[in-house]
Amino acid sequence: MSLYLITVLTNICLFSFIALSAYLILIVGEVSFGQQAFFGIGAYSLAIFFVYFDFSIISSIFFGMLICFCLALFLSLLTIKLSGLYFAMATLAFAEVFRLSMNLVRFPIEKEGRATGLNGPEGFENIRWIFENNIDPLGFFYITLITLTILVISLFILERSFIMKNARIVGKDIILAQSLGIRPRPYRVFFIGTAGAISGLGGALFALANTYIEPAMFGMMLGVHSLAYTIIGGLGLPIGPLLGVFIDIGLLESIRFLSEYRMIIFGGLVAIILIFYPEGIISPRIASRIKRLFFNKGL
Amino acid sequence: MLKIENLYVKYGFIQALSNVSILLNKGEIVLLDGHHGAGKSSLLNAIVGLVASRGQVIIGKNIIKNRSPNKTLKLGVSFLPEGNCIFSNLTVKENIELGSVLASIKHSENALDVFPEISHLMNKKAFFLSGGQSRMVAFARSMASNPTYLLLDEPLSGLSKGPQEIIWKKLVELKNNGIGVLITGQHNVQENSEIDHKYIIENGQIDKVF
Amino acid sequence: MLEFKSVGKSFGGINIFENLNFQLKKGEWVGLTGGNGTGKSTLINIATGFQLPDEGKVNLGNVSLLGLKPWQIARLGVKRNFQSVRLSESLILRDQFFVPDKKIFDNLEMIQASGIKGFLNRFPSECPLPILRKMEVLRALLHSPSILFLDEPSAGFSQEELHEFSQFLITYVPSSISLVIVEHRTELMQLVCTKSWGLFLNEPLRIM
Amino acid sequence: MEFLQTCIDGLLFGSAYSLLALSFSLLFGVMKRINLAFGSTLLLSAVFSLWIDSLFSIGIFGIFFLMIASSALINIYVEKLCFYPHSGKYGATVSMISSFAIWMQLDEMSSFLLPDRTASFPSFLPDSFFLKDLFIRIDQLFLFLIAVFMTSIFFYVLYKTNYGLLLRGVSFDGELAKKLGVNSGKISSFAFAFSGIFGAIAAFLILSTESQVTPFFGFWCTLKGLVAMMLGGIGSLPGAIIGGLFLGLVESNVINYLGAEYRDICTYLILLFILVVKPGGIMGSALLRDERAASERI
Repeated sequence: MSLYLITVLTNICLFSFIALSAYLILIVGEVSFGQQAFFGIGAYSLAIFFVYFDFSIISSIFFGMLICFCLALFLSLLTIKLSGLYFAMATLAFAEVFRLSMNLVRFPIEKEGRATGLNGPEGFENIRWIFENNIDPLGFFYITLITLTILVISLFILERSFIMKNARIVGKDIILAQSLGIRPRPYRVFFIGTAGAISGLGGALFALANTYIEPAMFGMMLGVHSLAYTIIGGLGLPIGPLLGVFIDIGLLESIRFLSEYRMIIFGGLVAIILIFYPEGIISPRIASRIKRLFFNKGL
Repeated sequence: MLKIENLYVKYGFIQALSNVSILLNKGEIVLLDGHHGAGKSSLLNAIVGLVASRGQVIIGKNIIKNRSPNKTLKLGVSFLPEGNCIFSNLTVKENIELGSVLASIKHSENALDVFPEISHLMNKKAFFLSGGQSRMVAFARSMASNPTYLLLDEPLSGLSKGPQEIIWKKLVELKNNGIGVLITGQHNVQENSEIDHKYIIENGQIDKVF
Repeated sequence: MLEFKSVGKSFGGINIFENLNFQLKKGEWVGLTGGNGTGKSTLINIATGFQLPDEGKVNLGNVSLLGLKPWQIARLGVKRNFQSVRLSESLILRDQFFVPDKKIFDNLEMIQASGIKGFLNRFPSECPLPILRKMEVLRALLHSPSILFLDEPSAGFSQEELHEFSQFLITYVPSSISLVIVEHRTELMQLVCTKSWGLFLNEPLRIM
Repeated sequence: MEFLQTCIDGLLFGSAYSLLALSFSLLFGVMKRINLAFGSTLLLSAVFSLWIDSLFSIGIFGIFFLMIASSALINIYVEKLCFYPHSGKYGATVSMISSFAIWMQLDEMSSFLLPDRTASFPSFLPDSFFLKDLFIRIDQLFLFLIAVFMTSIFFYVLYKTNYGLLLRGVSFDGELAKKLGVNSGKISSFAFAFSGIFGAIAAFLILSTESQVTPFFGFWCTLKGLVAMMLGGIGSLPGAIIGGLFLGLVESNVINYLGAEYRDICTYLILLFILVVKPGGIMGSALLRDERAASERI
């Protein structure tokens, strides 16, 4: 595979994490403009644990995810009464507060003769795990791919469980959910928390792949893109968001010969896809049809 | 007169109406009866052009092509769909005035007094109305557009005795004022002597005419 | 079992009812009629926790239902259906019982008798309204309620369907369940219910 | 004195935010939709008008009217592509994402017309005067007056005209309105065009006080408009004005006392705080109350 193709595929995998986190939140019926914050927090936590405290890579990632999970739980409890646009704006405000404060934090250090550490808008350089361990781009692609596959498989398993079914009712019709005896809040809080952790995992891998992160990478654009991926891909199955990422990044790359008009074409294309597939390409209805084909239980 | 000739409606593979012809004269009440799903609502929707149909609708002497609710309303056919068709975010008064706005005519004070029962609610948000009251508001709104023909889908269903009688009385009054009224099925008004004609629809076809 | 004590509720300055009192005993099947705006639906909403009364007490056995959330009340066994059908457009009917599969198989006979078996693999938009209404009733029944409120279960039914449906209720609803049927039409309650209550504007509940 | 000066600066600049918030409020309060492409529409219309001016030198009034016309047209394009096809309960999210895609598209078009990344925008008013020791910019004062004036027009159209009545009807239930004979498509296009015209006037005034246009203007408009609207309270017209002024006040004070880099952090912290403590915004949104009440009725 060419290096170019590997980079594209790795990017598709990395952005799938944040798209999946947007997916989980959309399932419980909310829209978040702030998943980029957790992507960023994951990336920064990994860098801090790994560079400042010399944690092992696994525990750096783990603690990064844990921090994201806790912060997302905190945010969801803070905004427990908000929904719709109010929730979206609250998450956006949270994300921007994070991003802008990263611009202000400076704590540069030198390690093995190289400048690294938190350095405001100039970013965090030299997160050199992949070089220290001689991991080539293809190897890193396999790492992200395997992580993503495990995540998607666990989401598929979750899909078959009552947790996901109940969460979907809570998201679709909270009144019906309550009348069936389902307590809505734990689902909401848990899903928002988990989404934060997943986004953080993606961010941690992103920091490793890039070896360099800066606050500007985690702007609102990233968050809204992740939403767009999920909406285009559909909320029916966990591979929906992946399809969305693939269409965006994959298509963007494949029509690169039109590079000058890329966004003009792509923007219009997304709008048109949404006219024909307003619930996304793999919509819950289509997912239901697929299940009807494969799991007909003889009723 | 409002004349419907050889109307056909098809949803996908399902033939909802076939070869339906109906005549509604001014000063008449015509009842469309039939089971749920027999095609009563489809017929009314087809007349005002909410669903695609084949066949003719003639108002007076004009054949109306490319029907839409907007167009038929301006030709004097006011349609009121099933259910409580009110705008809860507007006040009762605004709801009724909407009728004249829709038909692009001037507001008339009369329309506000169609039902004295709701006159004390004029400045309340329609959100707080009960089922019967909202039906009256919707009815008054239809009247505000000053129609010659009224098409009412299930105007009395889901109402208790009181409001039913009030609305029925109003329908009879309209009939006597020379307005043609077409309503869909209601078992408890079937025997009413004020009904001039009755059509029974079964499986999308006119079954019987009285 | 379920008891309303001098319950009052008003909406935007309009009194819906005041001083409403009644007791629903175990296994009682009651039909509730009344004019529009007399608060039939509000009564259900209060009993199931979706609305709070302005005054009075609501008790289930010894438990006060006031202040409990709808899902807590539902777990206590007070179940309901909705006047406007609440089914998810994106799921086939079979996936909308929201009970474990085993329970569906155990009650297969009941599902068959209700006449919706042929529609189980369809989306709600592909089914006629009476089927959807039956589906809602079935869903409530499968959640093993102790009190079941049915808000206009027979709206949109033809005469034959109504008879069939009443037969279905009589056969398959366990007699230990208290059933409250709220309707404008009285046919269904005449066929099914042993008692009937009337709710009229500014009057106490009338037992007929 | 310094504090007073800061506040005056803040309030005058805040009136620009108020105008943007009003345009958002018009769409959200009436159509229940968020148009993320709004800022880029304004940017594109400004850049397009400047481009035409560079070709045919149409003058400042020419730019003004061309901006209004092009902004209305682009808004209708956005409406037809992103909002008209998506009605119903779940349409809100989908149309928002769709408008986001169009945002990208319009921004890209603007950057074609703005190859130098920045262009000067004509100013038309004398700069400033001193009131005793206070420095006051006339153009910003003018902006403030326009904001108040446009709110009154807005209020009048929405609550006193037949069009406003139809608009509010469609906003509540587009399907029902259609059945009753409203040409829903026309009405919602009208709302979008109206908000486009409104926004174009705002953008023209803001750009002429800034006397330049950059590619970030679109993003800036969208974000500040949304934030000011949320601060004031969604759907409330006085709320939009007050939210904008409040935002201006906060920003100028933060810049003065803490430094420019803290400006946006404080804005977002305040937004988060207000959303958590009082989601209806400063004015307490009637819309939120209505939504809550509606969800109570089953």
